[in-house]
Amino acid sequence: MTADVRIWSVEHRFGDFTALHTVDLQIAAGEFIVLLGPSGCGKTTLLSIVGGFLSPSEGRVLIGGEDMTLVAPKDRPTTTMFQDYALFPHMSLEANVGFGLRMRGVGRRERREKALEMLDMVGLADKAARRPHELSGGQRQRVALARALAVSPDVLLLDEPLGALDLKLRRQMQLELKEIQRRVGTTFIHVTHDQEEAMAVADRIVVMNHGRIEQCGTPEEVYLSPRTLFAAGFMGEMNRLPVTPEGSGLASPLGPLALAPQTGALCLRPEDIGLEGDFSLGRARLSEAAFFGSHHRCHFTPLAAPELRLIAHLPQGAHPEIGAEVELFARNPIILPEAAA
Amino acid sequence: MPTQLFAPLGAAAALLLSTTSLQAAGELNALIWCDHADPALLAPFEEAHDVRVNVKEYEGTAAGVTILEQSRPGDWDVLVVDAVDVGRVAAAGFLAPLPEGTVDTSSYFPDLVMEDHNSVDGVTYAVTEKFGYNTLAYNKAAVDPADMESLGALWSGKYDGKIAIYDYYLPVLGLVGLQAGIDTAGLDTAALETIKEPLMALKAASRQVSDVVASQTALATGEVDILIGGGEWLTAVLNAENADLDWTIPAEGGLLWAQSIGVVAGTEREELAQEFIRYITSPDGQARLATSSCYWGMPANAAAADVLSDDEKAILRWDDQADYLARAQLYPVPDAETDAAMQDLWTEMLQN
Amino acid sequence: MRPRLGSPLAWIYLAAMFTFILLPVITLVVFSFQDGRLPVPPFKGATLDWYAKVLSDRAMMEALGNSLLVAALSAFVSLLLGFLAASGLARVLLPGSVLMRGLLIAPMTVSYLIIALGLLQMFNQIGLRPSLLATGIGHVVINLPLCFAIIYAAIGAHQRNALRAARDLGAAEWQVLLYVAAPMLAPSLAAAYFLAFTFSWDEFIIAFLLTRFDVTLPVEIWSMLRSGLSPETNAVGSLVFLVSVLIVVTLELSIFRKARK
Amino acid sequence: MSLERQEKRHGAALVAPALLWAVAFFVLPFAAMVAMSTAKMVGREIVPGPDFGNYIRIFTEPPLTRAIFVSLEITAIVTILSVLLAWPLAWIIATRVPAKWQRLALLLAVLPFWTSYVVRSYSWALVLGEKGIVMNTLVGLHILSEPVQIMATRTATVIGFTHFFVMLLTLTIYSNLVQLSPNYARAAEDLGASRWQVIRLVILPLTLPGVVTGAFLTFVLCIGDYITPQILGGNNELTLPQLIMLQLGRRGDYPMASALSVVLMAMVTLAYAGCARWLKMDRV
Repeated sequence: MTADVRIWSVEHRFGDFTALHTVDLQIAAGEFIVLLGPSGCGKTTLLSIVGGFLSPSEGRVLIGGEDMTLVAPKDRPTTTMFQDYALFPHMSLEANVGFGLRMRGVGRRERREKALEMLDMVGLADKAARRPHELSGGQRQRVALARALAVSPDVLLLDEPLGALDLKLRRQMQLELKEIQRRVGTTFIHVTHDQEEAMAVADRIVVMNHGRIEQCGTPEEVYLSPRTLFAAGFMGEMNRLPVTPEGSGLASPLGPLALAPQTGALCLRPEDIGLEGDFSLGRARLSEAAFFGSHHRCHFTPLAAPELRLIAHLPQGAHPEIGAEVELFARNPIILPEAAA
Repeated sequence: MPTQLFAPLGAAAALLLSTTSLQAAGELNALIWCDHADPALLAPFEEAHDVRVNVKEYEGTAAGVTILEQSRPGDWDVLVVDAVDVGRVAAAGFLAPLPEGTVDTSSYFPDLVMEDHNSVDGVTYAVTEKFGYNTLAYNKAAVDPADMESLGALWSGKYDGKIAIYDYYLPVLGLVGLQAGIDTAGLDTAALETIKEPLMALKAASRQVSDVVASQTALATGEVDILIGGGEWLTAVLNAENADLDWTIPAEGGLLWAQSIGVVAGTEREELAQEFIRYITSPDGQARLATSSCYWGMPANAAAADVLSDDEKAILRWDDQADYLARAQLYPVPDAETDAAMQDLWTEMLQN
Repeated sequence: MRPRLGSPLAWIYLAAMFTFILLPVITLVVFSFQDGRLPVPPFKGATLDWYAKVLSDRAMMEALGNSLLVAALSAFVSLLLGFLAASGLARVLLPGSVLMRGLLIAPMTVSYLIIALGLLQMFNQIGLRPSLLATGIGHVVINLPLCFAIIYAAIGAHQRNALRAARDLGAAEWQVLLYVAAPMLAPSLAAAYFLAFTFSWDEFIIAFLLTRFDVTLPVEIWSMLRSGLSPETNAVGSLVFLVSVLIVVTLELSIFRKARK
Repeated sequence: MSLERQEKRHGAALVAPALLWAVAFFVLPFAAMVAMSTAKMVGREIVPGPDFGNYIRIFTEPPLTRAIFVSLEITAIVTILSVLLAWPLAWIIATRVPAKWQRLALLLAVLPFWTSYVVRSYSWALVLGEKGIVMNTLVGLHILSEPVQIMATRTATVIGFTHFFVMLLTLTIYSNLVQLSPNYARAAEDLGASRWQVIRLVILPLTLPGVVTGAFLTFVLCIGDYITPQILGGNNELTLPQLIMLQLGRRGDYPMASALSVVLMAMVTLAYAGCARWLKMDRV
C-alpha cells in the first residue's frame, strides 16, 4: 500500500542533451512529494524514471528497498495518473477503474466491489455505468485517480494532474487529493509547475531547474529560507538587489544598508517591505498601487535608483497615494550568492 | 467490434469449406480456348465420369507455351492448340503421344485429319477437333456483297472508317499476305516487309482493332460494316439478332483455322485425358463444341451432322465446306524469329 | 459556410455532373432487362431471363464465392498486420521508423500491374502455383498500406497515453491490443476493413495474373466479356451493384451514423 | 536491458510482420522483376543478363516509345480534367447543398463505385456506342446531324477514366473542404473579398494538399490501368499497361514486360517526386 522511494545518483541523457544531472532523492513511505519547476527542468523525466517509462542513463531507483531500475511499468508497484487522464473512452467508469484489477486476474465480483468502492471514494459511485465522455473535466480527473489507486499501488505518480482544470476547481481538487492521500497512505509523487499547488498539497517540495534539484524541503522551508536564487524566485514573488560588502555594512543601488557584509543578491519578499521594519531601504515614490483584498500591491520607485522597482504588500488599512514619497523599511533579509551561470 | 469483424470471416470460411466439399471426386485440368469453357460442353463429360473439368483460357500459342513452361509436370492434362502448332509444341516436349486408335478419324472431313500437322516423326500427338475460317465478315445491309468477293475492297477507300480488324496477328497478316499475293506458307520476314505498307493502309482505313466482343458489338450496332479476320465463328452467335450479318471467302482466298486437342506430357490422369479427347471428338461432343457459347465453328468429325439441327448446319454452312476448304489456306506457321517479327509488326500497326 | 441557394448555375452543374456520373450505371441496369441478345438501344422489352442465367451460372457463382473469400481473408490479414504495425510505430520511436513507414506505404504508389507482374515471376520461381492464395497475398500487399495509414493516422497523443496507461495498469501486450487499442480504434478499424474488402473485391489485374482455375468475380466477368456480347454481363454488373449499394446504405444507416454521433 | 530497449523491442515485434510481408511480397518481387528486365528473350529461352537491350528497344523503337507518350498524355488529360470537374462538384456539395442532404448527395456522387470495375468500363461502351444513349439523344435533339465516333477512340478512354476519377477526387476534395473552418471564408469576406476572391485566394489554396494527393492517386491508378483503354480505346493506340499485357499474353516475353514495368514504375516515381512536398501519403 505504501513504500519509500530512493533515487540514487540518477542521470538521464537524450542524445547530447542531459535532462537530469546526478539526482539524489529519498522519499519516505506515505509522503506527498511535489516535483516543482518550470517546463524543461527535468521533473517529468524524473517521474517517468520512477514510473518505468524511461530508464536512467546512470544510477538506480529503489522502491520499498527493491531495485526497480529496469523493471517495466506494469511490474512496478507504481501507477501513473496522466495529464490527459488517458481514460479508456470505450469503457464505463466501472470498467475503467476495474481495468487494473482485471489485468491482475481479479474475479468479476471482487473487481466490481473494489471499483465501486474507489468510485465512492471520489464521489462518483452513482455514475459507474457512464462513459468518460459524459463527464466534466474534474469528474474525469477523479476517475483517473480512482483507476490509478484501485490496484493499491505503493507509489502513485501524478503528472500535472490538475493542469487542465480551471482555478476554482483546481483548488478544490488540491484539497481532495491531499485528503485522499492521507486516507490511503500511499506515497504520492506529484509533478507541477504551479508553486501554489505545490504548497497546497506537498509534505515536501522538490524544486528543480535545468535537470538539478535546487532545494528540497517543507513548503515553509522552501518559501522562507530558499537556498538558491532560483528556488527563491520560483516559490513566489521576490525583490532582488545586488549587494557588496562596504565597511561594516552593505553597498546596494539604494545606498548603504545596515546589514552584515556579504556579496550576493539581497532577496526580500513583498510582504517583508513596508512602512516599518528592521532596516531602512531609503525613500521611494509610490508609482502604482492595486487593491488585492488582503493587501495593497504597490510599486515603489527608489529615489536613489529610479530605474529600479520595488514591490511591496501594504496592509489593508494603508491608503497609498500615487506619487507619495515615503521611507521604506524591510525585515527578514535573505542574501544568496548570485547564480554562477 | 472484433466479433463484428469475425462474422464475415466465419462466413468466408464456411464458404470455403462448402466449395471444397462440393468438389467432384476427380479433376481434369485443361488449357484451352474459350469455346471449351462452355458448361453445356463440359457438363455431360463431368457427369459421366464424376470429375470436375478445370479450364484456363489462353490466346496465342506463345502464351500457352509460356504457361506450360512455368508449370510443373502434372499441372495440366489436356491442351487445345492451333493445329499448325502441334508439331512445335510436341517438339518442345509438352505433348504426350496419343496411342494409335485413341480417336477414330474415319468419319472426319478428310482435309481435317491433318496427320502431317498432328504428328511428328510418325508419332501422333493430337487430333483436330474444330475448324473454320478467318476471312471477311460483313453487314449485308450496308455493304454490297459483290464488293466482298475481293479483299481489295478494303483498300478501295469505299469502306474507310467502317472496317474493324480482328485483333489476332496470324490470320490478319495471313489475309493481308493473300491480298499481296503471298501464300501463308511463304510469309517470312522478307514477306512481312512487303505487307507492311498495305497493313498500315488497312489500319488507316479501319475504325478499330478489336477482340471478339468489341468486334461483335461494332458489327451488331452498325459502327463498322466489315470485319477482316472474321468468319462464321463470329457472326453465327449474332445470327438470331441480326440476319444481315454474313461472311464470305473472297477470290484471293481465306485462312483456315483448325484447333487440335492433345494430352499434356507429364499428366497423372492420362486415361481420363484421353477419355476427354474421345468425348470431344465424339459426334455429341463435336456438336456441342461446334455451337459453343464463345464461338461457333465446324466440327472436324463429319459425324456430328447427325446431332446438329438443320438450322445449326445452315448457319455453319455445312454444305459449302467442300468449296471453302478448297479455297482456304492454313494459318502461317512462323518460326520463333518470324513470330517475333510478326508481333513487332502487329504492335507497330496498333501504335500507328 | 452557410448554404446559399444562389445562382442556378451551381444547380445546373450539379445536375450535369450527376447525369455524367450516373448515366452508365443506369444504362447498365436498364439493359440488363433487355429482352434480346444485345444490350444496346432500342429497348425491346423487359425480361428477367438474364438474371436467371447469371444465378444458374456455376462458374459465376463460384467466382462470387472466391471473391468473397479472398476479400474477407485478405482484408483481415491486411487489417491485422496494419493494426500491429501502426500500434508498434505509434508506440515508440524506432530507429529508421521513417524508412519503415515509407516501406509500408510504398505499395500504395505502385501500379497494381507492377505488383502483379513481380509476384507472378517470384511465385513462378519458388513454385507457388497461381491460385486464390497467391491472389490473396497480392491483395494484402495493396491493402496493407491502406489499413496501416488509416489506423496510424487515428492514433493521436490521446490514444497513445491510453495505451501507456493500460500497460502501466499491468496489461500484457496482447491485452493492451485486444482490450484497449482495438476497441478504442474500432471506427478506424471498421473503415479500414471495409475499404480493404472493397478494393480486394473489385481488383482485377492481380487476380487475373495470379489465378488459374478458381478465378475471382472481376476475372470471370472479364472472360465473360471477352467471350460474347450479352445482357448477361449487364445482369452480373447490376447484381453486384445493387447488392453493394444495399450493403453501403445499410452500413451508412447503422454503423457509420452511430460512429459519427 | 534498459526499459527503452525493451520498449523498442516490443514495438519492433509489432511492426515486424508487416515489414516482413512488405519485403517478401513487395520488395523481393520487384527486385526479381528488375533482374528479369535485364534478361533477354532468345527464341523461347530467357537468357539471364545483365543485358539492357530491352531498355534500348523501349527508347528507340517507335511503337514501344509511343506507348510511354500515349500513357502520359492520357493520364495528364484525365488528371487535369478530373480535378477541374471534381473541384466545383465537391464545392457545390459542401457549400450549396443543405447539410442534411450532403451525405446523400455525396453517396449519389460516388454510387458507381459499387459496380464492378470491369463492368463500369463496359457500361461506358454501351453508352458511347453509335447506337448508345448519348448519340441517340444528341441526334434526336438535332444537336448532331449524324452520330460521331466516340467509342474505340482516345476520347472514350478519357471519358471512362474521368468518370471514375471524378468520383474519387470529389470524395477527397469534399472531405478537405468540410474540414476547413467556415471562419476562413467569413474572415476573408469580412476583410472585403468578393465571393470569387474568397474561393481563389483562400479556399482553393487551402484545399491544395487534398487536390494534389487526389491527383497523384489519379495519376498512379490511371497510368497503370489496363482495363479501361482495353475496353474503350479500340486498340487504336496502346498504353503502357496494354503493351505490357501484350508481351505477357501473346508472347510470354517476361523480360520485355518487366522492362516496360520498370519504366512505368520510374514514371510514377518521378511524378511522386514532383508532388512529394504536398503529399502526405500516410495521412490519406
